[in-house]
This record gives sequence, structure tokens and C-alpha cells, in this order.
Amino acid sequence: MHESYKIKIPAFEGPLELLVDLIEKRKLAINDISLARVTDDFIAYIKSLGSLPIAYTAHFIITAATLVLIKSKSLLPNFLLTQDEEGNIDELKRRLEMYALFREVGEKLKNIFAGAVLFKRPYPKIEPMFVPDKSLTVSRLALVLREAIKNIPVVEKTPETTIAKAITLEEMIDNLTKRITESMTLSFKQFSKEVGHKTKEERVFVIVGFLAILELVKQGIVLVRQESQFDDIHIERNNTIIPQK
Amino acid sequence: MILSLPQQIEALLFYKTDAMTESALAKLLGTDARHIEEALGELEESLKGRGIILIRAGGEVMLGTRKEMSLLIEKIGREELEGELSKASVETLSVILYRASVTKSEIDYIRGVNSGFMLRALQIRGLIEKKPNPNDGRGYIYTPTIELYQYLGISKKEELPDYQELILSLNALTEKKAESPDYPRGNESAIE
Amino acid sequence: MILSLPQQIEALLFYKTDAMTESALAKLLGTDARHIEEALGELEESLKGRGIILIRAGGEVMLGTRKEMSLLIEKIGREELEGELSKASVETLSVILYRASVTKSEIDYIRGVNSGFMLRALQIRGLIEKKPNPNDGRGYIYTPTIELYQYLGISKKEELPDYQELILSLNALTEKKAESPDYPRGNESAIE
Repeated sequence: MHESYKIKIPAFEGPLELLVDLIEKRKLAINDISLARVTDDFIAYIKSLGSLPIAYTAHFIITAATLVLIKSKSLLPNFLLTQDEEGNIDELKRRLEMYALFREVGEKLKNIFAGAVLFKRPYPKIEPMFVPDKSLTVSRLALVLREAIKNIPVVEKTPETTIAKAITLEEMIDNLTKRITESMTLSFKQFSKEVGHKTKEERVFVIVGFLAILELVKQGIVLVRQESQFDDIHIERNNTIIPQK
Repeated sequence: MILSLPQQIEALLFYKTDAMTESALAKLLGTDARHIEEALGELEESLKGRGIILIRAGGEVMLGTRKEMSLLIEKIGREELEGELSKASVETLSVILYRASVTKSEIDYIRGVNSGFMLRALQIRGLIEKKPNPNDGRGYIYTPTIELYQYLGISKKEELPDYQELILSLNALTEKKAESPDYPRGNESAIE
Repeated sequence: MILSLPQQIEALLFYKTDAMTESALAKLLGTDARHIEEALGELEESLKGRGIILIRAGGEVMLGTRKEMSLLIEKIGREELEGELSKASVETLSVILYRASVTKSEIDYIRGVNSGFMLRALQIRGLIEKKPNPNDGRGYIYTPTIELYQYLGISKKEELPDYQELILSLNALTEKKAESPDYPRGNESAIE
């Protein structure tokens, strides 16, 4: 469960690295079954990232979205995926396979690097001759240096974000809990519509919301109900348990 | 006596010591790309069984000592070798090496992270080069340098570990992609 | 694979650039004068019909280019010396002038690429000098030559245009480098 995977932050640079790592640790192949199995650990990792800049976590959240789709499909047999979603899943698997290839060969390169170097011939000694260039003036030198300084990346620069506002899993859970209390039943479609469906960034919100629902199901706060295959997923408060939050 | 093209190339590379592009060779020797290509093949062949070899990487050529000599030369050499590479660096290098010429967005897509700082660090170390993209006037591609080949002890890309195998697997994955045309290219731009 | 003695000698001479005594060769390769003598004969033989030759004089040996190449090589040398300085060379030169004394790694960091090649070109043209680094026994620093100062009409770096301002920006940017050891891992995945 959540505690099963403890990692120091930021142990993983990106979502593909983390996923391949999780899958390889279990000695699994890259497929729907293995991806569904590592979803919880993957989400646990994102949750542990709480305070990191959204620029870093955004890639993880986008990938988590696809993982949740895979997991939902494995949990709810009736769960229907759109063509887009199927596409996202296929793409994720292909990316993981490609990444795994480069990662594996990278290990081999690491082993041979600087092991047996092919040396070039050093420069023979040459008596220098002073030959300046007519275009060489102090003002040109100042100009060129100014240009070079402009191109040095500033390490501390706050990264531009693709997502306007940082939104954490916890925030989303709180928000969802409140809404459920207000209106006993809430359709997932309605929920997603409210959050917005236009841009990719906004879609991430929906997916984080979806993750949150799964989380609530696990905690027993809400019940998820789907009448038939093509129906909305209904979210209801579970009255048999007092919410602990 | 007039020297043959392979002889002339060998002498020029020996004198220059740095890598030369095949086009610079053609210009200097007053011939064309096809003749240079042919002559380089002959030179490569004639260097078999010698103490030096021809290293070729992405349109550039250079002479170097054979890998069997590396220990002895390290002993007498003055150069300090920077040995260690991080996991993230080798990952980035492997994409650039096996893809041979690749854009930043492709590297980012394959690694699932923004590689900007990593690419700069590798350029500073002289292991990769940034060049204008011939297919896109404003874009850039990244290519391995001959120096990277030297450090790996390989004289051409075919000598990379698992080269054929990896290229086949990559092609198979790209074909798979082509078979499912309606998948959204959405996530790709998420990296930008 | 174990290389033959002539192969090993060729590689060593290729790398040494200067002439080596036969006795130094024998010592390096762990053999005796007679075997070296024999191997040199074989090497000389195998270099027939090649672009490079073995030069032997008074117990010393070195590799060189064939005399038929001398015209072409002179031409290349002249081009290196007289050609227009590339933008990259001028950039490298400007860093050295404003800093007055700077290591290669700082130049590389400021420029974002490896400057080895440019430093060589600037040295040949007598614009900069390479000196042992007083703060680091094994390293080197690069400084402008007196002739360059004279040519530019200045007597010290403070007379360069906007000196204070540019040096402040440079300091600000290079200090940050010290704070982030190899490359900034945390920001690697930052979206630009």
C-alpha cells in the first residue's frame, strides 16, 4: 500500500523513470496489468512531492491520470474508455518501452565510458605569431560579451508553469468532500464539466479529481455507482461511515 | 610522385589533429563527397593492423590511437580524464547516440523530463553538439561529438553496444505508433 | 587483442608529437634496443604508400607527414593564421579580456559549449596565452597577450567598455555556478 514505497525527494527526475523503476523492481513486463499494480505507489510518490514546484510535479500528474484510467478499467469491468483515453494508454506504454530501451543501453554506456579511450593527437607546439583581425575592436568585444551573458541560463529562475495554480491531491479531496456533503449525489460528468474540459492543463484538474474520488472510495467516504456501461459514474456519500476528515 | 586520396587524407588529419568534416576535406583536396567517402573507406581498411584508427561520427573524421593502447597512453598522458557520468547523463547521451541527430523536444519526450540543463552541461563537457536543424530553419538538433566516441572507445556508431538490436526495437515501436493513427499527440507537448 | 610492437610504437609516436629516443621507447614498452630496432624497420616498411612517414635521426624517431603534402599543409597553416576570426573565437576572446585571467572551465560555463578548439586558434594567433594556474598546481589559466592590449589601445582591463557593469553580471552568473555543483538536478525537469 502507500507505505510500501518510500523514496527521498526528488529521487526521480520524471514520471517515466519512476514508472520503469517501479515495474522493474517487481520484475514485471510493461503492460496494463503491471501498470495497474504500480498505480498506488506512483500516486503515493506524487503525494510525497507536495511542496515541490508544480513545474516538476505536472509531468507526474499527467502520467498519473493515464495510470488511473488503466487502474479504473481493471477495477471496474464496465468502465468504458474513450478513443482519446485508449490512445493515451497506448502512448504511455510505448513511451515506457522506448525509455526502458535507452535506460538499459545507458547502463552499458556508463560501463564503457572512459574505459578505453581513443586518444587524439595532441597539438604540436607552434610558435605563435601575432595576427589580429581587422574587425577586432573593444566595442565589438563588449557587444559580443554582452550577448553571451544574455544567453547564460539563470539557474535560480522560477520556472514558467503550464498550470496556472498549484493544486494538490489533498486540496482536491477536500474540495470534493465538501461538494459531496452539499449535494448528496454528484455525477462525475457534471463534476468534470465544472472543473473545465477545454485545455490540457484543465484536464489535469479533472484527472486529479478522479484520483481523489478513488482515494475517497478507498477511505470509504464515498460510494461510486455506475448504473450501466454508458452511464455517468455517480458519487455518493457513504452514510454508514462517519467521515474522518 | 602524386599521393592517392587516402594518403592525402591521412596526412591532413595527422597534421590537423582535430576532427575535420568530410566536406572540408573535399574542399581542401579539390574533390567531391563521393570520392572522399570512397577514400575514407580505403583509409579505414588500410589502417587495420596499425597502431592508429580512423574515427567517424556524423560527417566528421579524425585519427586516434587504438583502444588497446589506452592504458599506456593514459600513463604517459597529461590529460585529465573526467570519468564518471550520472545516470541521467548516460540516458540523455544514449538517446543522442542511437538516434544520431535528434531535437530537444524528442529527447524530452523520450525521457519524460525537460532536458535543457542536462543538454547544456553535456555541451560544456564537449560530449554533444548543438547544430541547426536541416529540416527546420529555426530549430536545432543534437549530435554526438567525436570526443564522445573517443571516450566510449568506439570508432563508428555501429560499434555502439547493441546497436543493431536497439535500432530494430526502436523501429518496431515507431511502426506500432504508425498503426494507431488516432492517438492524440497531446502528451508530447506537455513537456514544452 | 595484443598489439604488435610496430603498432604500439606507431600509436606512441602519434600521441607524443615530439621526437622520442629509441631508448625511451624501449623502456616504455618494456623491451630492449634490438627489438625496438627491428620493430622500427617494420613500421617504416608498413608506412610505405601511406600519408605519414617515420623520421629517424640520431637515435630519435618521430612521425611526420610526407613531403608531397607540404604545399597543402602550408596553405592550411596560413588559413588558420590569416582567416577571419569566427564569432565563437571573438566571444571566447571577450571573456578572456574582461576576466583578464580565467580557467577553461569558466570560459566553457559562460559560453555553454566546450571552448578547446577556440582557445587553440586564439593561441596560434598570439592573441592569448596559456599559463600555469597559480591557484591550482595542475591547471591552466588563459590571459590576453601584451600585443593584444596594444592593438586594442588599452593598458588594463578596466579600460574596456562598460567594464564594471559587465563584470558584475558575469560575477552574478558564475557565482551561481559554484552553488550548483555539476548541473542543477532539481531544475532539470523545470518547464522552460
